[in-house]
Amino acid sequence: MTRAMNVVPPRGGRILLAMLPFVLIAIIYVIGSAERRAANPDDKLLPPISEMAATTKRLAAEPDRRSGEYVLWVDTAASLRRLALGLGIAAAVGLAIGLTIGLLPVAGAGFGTLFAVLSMIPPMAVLPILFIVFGLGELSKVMLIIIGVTPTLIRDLSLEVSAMPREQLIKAQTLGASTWQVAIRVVLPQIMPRLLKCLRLMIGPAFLFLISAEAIASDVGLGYRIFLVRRYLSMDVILPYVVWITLLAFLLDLALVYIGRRAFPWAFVQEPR
Amino acid sequence: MTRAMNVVPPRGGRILLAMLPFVLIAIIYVIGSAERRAANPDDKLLPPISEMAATTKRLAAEPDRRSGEYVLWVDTAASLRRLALGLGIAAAVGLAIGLTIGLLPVAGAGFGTLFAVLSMIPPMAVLPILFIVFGLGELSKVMLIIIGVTPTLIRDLSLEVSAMPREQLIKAQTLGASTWQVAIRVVLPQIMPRLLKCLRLMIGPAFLFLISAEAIASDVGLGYRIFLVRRYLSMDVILPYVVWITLLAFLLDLALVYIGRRAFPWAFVQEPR
Amino acid sequence: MSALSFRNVWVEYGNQVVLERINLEIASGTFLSVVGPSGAGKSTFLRLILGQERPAQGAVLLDGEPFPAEPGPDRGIVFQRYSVFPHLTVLGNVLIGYEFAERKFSARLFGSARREAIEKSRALIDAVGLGPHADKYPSALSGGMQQRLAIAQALAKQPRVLLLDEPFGALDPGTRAQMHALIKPLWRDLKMTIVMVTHDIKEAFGLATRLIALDKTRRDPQAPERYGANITYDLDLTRDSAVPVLGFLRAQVEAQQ
Amino acid sequence: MSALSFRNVWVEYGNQVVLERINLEIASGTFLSVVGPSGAGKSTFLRLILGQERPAQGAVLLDGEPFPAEPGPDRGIVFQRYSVFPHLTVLGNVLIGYEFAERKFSARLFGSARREAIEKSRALIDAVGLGPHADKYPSALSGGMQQRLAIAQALAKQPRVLLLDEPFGALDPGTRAQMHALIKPLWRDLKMTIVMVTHDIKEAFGLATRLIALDKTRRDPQAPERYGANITYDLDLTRDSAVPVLGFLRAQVEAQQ
Amino acid sequence: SPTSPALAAKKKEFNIAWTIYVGWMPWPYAAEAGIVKKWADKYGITINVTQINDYVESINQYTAGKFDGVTVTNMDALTIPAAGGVDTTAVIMGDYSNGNDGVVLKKGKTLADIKGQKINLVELSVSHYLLARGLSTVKLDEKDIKTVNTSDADIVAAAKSPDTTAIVTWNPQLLEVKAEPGASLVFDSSKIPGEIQDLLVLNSETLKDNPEIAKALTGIWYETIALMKDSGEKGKAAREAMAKLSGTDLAGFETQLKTTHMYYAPKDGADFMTGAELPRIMDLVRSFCFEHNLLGENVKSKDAVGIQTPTSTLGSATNVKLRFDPSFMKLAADGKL
Ligand SMILES: Nc1ncnc2c1ncn2[C@@H]1O[C@H](COP(=O)(O)OP(=O)(O)OP(=O)(O)O)[C@@H](O)[C@H]1O
Ligand SMILES: Nc1ncnc2c1ncn2[C@@H]1O[C@H](COP(=O)(O)OP(=O)(O)OP(=O)(O)O)[C@@H](O)[C@H]1O
Ligand SMILES: [Mg+2]
Ligand SMILES: [Mg+2]
Repeated sequence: MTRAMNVVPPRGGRILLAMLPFVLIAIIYVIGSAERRAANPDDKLLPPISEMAATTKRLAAEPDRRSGEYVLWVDTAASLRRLALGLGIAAAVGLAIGLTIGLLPVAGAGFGTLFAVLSMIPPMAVLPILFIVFGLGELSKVMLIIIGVTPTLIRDLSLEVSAMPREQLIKAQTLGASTWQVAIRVVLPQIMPRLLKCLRLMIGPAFLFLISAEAIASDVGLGYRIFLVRRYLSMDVILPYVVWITLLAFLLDLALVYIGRRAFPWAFVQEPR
Repeated sequence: MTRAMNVVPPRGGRILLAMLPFVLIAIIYVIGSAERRAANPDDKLLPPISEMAATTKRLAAEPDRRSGEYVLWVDTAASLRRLALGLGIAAAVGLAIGLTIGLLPVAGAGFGTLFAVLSMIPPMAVLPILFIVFGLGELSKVMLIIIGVTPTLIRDLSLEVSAMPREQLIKAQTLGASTWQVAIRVVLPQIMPRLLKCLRLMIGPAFLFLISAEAIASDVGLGYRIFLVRRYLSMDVILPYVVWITLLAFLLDLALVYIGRRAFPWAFVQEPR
Repeated sequence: MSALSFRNVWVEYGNQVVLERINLEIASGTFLSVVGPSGAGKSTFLRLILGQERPAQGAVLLDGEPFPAEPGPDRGIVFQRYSVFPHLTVLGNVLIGYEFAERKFSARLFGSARREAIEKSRALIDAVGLGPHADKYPSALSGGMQQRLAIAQALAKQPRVLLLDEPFGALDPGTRAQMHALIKPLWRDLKMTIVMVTHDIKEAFGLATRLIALDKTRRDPQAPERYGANITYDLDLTRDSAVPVLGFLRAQVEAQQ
Repeated sequence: MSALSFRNVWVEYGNQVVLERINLEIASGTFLSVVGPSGAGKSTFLRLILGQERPAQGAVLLDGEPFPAEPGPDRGIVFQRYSVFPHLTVLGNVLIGYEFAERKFSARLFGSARREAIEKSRALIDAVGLGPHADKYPSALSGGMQQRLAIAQALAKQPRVLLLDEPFGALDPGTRAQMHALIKPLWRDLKMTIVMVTHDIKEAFGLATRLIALDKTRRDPQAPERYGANITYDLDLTRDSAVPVLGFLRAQVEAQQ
Repeated sequence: SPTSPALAAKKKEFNIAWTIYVGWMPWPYAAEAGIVKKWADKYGITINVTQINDYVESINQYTAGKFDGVTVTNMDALTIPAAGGVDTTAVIMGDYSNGNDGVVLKKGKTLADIKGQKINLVELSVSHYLLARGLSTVKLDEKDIKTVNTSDADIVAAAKSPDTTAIVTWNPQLLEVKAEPGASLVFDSSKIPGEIQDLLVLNSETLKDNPEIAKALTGIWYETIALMKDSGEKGKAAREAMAKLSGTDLAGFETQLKTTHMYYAPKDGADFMTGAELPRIMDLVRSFCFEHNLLGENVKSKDAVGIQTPTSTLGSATNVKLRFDPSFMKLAADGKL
């Protein structure tokens, strides 16, 4: 008999298998919702899917009664802009500092501990200081993402750099490379796939920080809407928004995988098992 | 001249270098605090260090007048218990599921997508549901940590398992190992160092989730105390608590490094450069 | 019994043909040497037998039966690149084979069973000359020492088919001779079928009972990937007749003169 | 000029002595072969010259000057384990040496400078027989092909000192002869000093002008780590006299007879 | 679901949630001082008084059925549980905000100056209601300003930010915000007395089946606030304990208490509930809620959710979900508990 670890499902079966747990979750939800509705016809906690669909349609396809805006799209645009800015800046900063710390022992000694410590500070707890320094506008929301995500990126990337085979760095030096050249031609391209992987892992936390920032002070955005309607437990808005955020995050994840495979084919040559 | 990448600071210099940025930050704080005090003698945002020291002493060394408890220690004990439980369970679950998904293609097809999607759900947005499902006691606080941390662990560990050299898995099979034996004797010990590394990266987020959970429903804990005094902007309590949390997290981090080096010497043989 | 048959086997990576139309019968108990230029597909040939690679066309049969398409304890392997378990000491690397066999669930031995297995392992480790290094982790071993460890590991299981991919390439002549002296009697006594890839012609002729050469028979300079390698020579070394000089060796023979 | 001197050099890992009391003068332009049993410290010896390892005692001198304690373009290396850049194609791996030299800041060549460098690189790639694979990434190459790439890479810089750690171990005799034919004239024309670790005695004698053997001279079976390796033989191969059979080769010579 | 108290008939154990607010601090004090246990024992039941830090979460949990009762304002009682189909009864009229909620401007001295400014507040909360009521007094509309939703926990820090010019919030945050240099309080809840009420509500179903829980709670409440009112040492100790529990000191707590109109006497609370003011106020509140979609996005009229006061019923009589029941306060007033 074939070992379990050697059983590879065929392509079609794989898709079916991937769908299965989602279908199960949907069924459990529908049952739970129906039960609560039976007990209280106005229940707001687990609205039936039909009601969520109606709400979603209203938010996405009908202009808001008061502002005339298409709420879902306005929120999405605002949040994605903040997210892209935050993640983009975090990636650039994380890459630069992580590479420096990982490659230069002096920088590692000087800043390694600093960033290890900084990455442990809960950003939410020092929000008041952030507000004063960065104001209450867009900047502070983007900054919260950056502050939340960058230290982890720095740590992970610098660990990755210092785990690179020494042979490669030595080989590069015997080919005449200076520190700068090693950094940009040997180390940088090799940690790019890792950066993408890190960014994939950081999409979740980044959304978390974004939503928290939007919950604290904002007038538009996905997190703003969720926390606004939480005031009257409108789960028929919250749940579709959560699904939408998850979908956006998942698509972003897929996009990063795709970019990785296109831009760094060498890193994926042996990957499929 | 030696290349920058080959300059290794001596042991003593390394410690000095590591201290430098912290000293700088302290100096900047003292100046900023003095400036704000000069402008507004009642300023609460950046209290002078002497004031924070006094508050810390009161919280840590004097019993609370009413309850007779030493507030700081009671908070710390409660929070650390939740954190240890949450991280411990997350590690166990993450390890088991991550290993299974990474090792078995069928499990990977069935649950890989599920956990990729689950890891994208912002836990804060579904907090009401979590509280309903898990109650408002200790369980829900521990659960928020577990829910926040586990999907990332699962993803990272399963990626790590599938990136293991195929040769090793094949070698094990030629030595007669079953899937189960490969899992416990070949894969598990080799991903343990990675698990520790992941846990180190997750200490920050775990504290974040803990603090958020404690801010919503609790009557003791580090996050609760910060939340309680936040309305009065008592930075003389908040800042020492933040420093204390950061210190705790950093010590936890050091402990994990130490455990890793003791328990998995083979993984660190080549590490020091 | 452990006879291998290749029936019209093709292996392709993407649009690159690596092996084409391989037809071969390997009798049980054969010591087969495989030679051929770098990149010809020798390692790929071994991976086929191992069950790590599936042919694009054709079939590989073990004793006339279709192959279990996964590696198993009946076929041992020493890979071209050192592949020992980094998390186990030298002793642990050899021991683990016994532990897999005897404890289905825990895969760990204790007490007297462990002592026995350790004894057997130590004997093997001493045989490959790693006695004084038994408690080191692979990362503290030199390249050749890792390779010897891999050999000890594979021999511990006494597999019916043993696959060796340049097993002695990283060894000095002295150690290499020791390894030859170790493997030859084992092969004879256990009636193993051994398939060994090597670049050392002396070794190929000295150890084996049969030798095949893999090489491309046709080349298209514009599209080198269109043609794969095939068996260009197949020599029975047990006959007492003179062995022909292999064509593709001429350059080397000339260079050494 | 590129003469190397070892003055009473010791290398230790923790409490294990690997090399002890190494005293050696290598004249500029020497082709030095280093042989010795597996684990003797041959790779360590090369790492010393490279500046990757510092001696616990003693000094290594280049042209009488204390050594720059870091690798540089004057000393090329081919490592025992394939070490090419995984993120560059075969062409890119060779090209990068030229790019480092000519563009300090961007380390990238464009236009005609690039075309020229590509031409030089392609010539080297063709010389090591990887012409048809110039656009592949290392992960799609066989072990021997990666090793040949590493050789081309090192040769591109025409270093004054070239360090080779079993460079031809993974190559078939035909390809190996090609590599010999490639390296010998380069060594002569460029007046390089070459230090080559090899297990192939024929190769060691055939290519080199001098041969040293590293081995332990004293052993303590209870504490094998207490004694390190030393130079046991030092042969000048340019003299036209008969070369003595090396003691530590006897086992191998016997085995092959 | 089986855990829903709506289905529970006779029960022995009750869960009440409270959040930190000056008008609700008697609850934790009563629990700590043993007053809760005393009254629970008297009625042969168990009462768990649980602190929830996040106010909205406490109401959500009550609405979801995790609690039998919760401390809440009249407006939130209408928009969250009542609009969510959970029939809810207010049994204790604790106090109304008499200056505890306020509008603070950093630029400008009168409410009319607010025009065109960006205002930080917890949207859709009583702050929002207060703002709307204030705007109507100076003939402004919500269109004339811009609101920025700001979490109550962070509003003090937000107020320190240079780009914040207008804040609406409640105590204790209001005290901190007011103290900012250059800040002026331009409107507060003392201008709309009685409109922002702090209640204790119970699930109507549970109440119907278990009236003794309301009796016990009413007993606890009036015993505790009697202590709180006491001007002697005992009262001071009680107030000090409450101050501590809410994270401030005695002086801070008493400042907040000054702007809270407590109904110390059960009769006053009952009278307010039975008075003619309440229907007028609740009509104002439900109009505001309807205009801001707080009754549900699909609700077509402010009459959808019925509100029953002792004197009249507002909106749908067939869908009454929020009730004001003074009977237990009357029992307390008559000393019949
Ligand atoms: N993962 C892969 N993807 C694409 N092509 C590959 C892959 N692995 C091997 N090849 C190609 O298959 C051919 C045969 O490789 P193989 O490793 O079998 O050669 P080999 O005969 O063992 O060579 P060597 O003696 O150098 O080890 C090579 O041309 C190589 O480029
Ligand atoms: N990182 C290390 N830590 C501890 N010991 C090491 C380390 N690297 C090498 N050694 C030890 O140093 C000795 C010499 O190793 P080296 O790699 O120089 O041998 P070698 O002569 O190149 O052998 P081979 O021919 O097998 O490549 C070995 O005994 C090895 O165990
Ligand atoms: Mg091969
Ligand atoms: Mg070596």
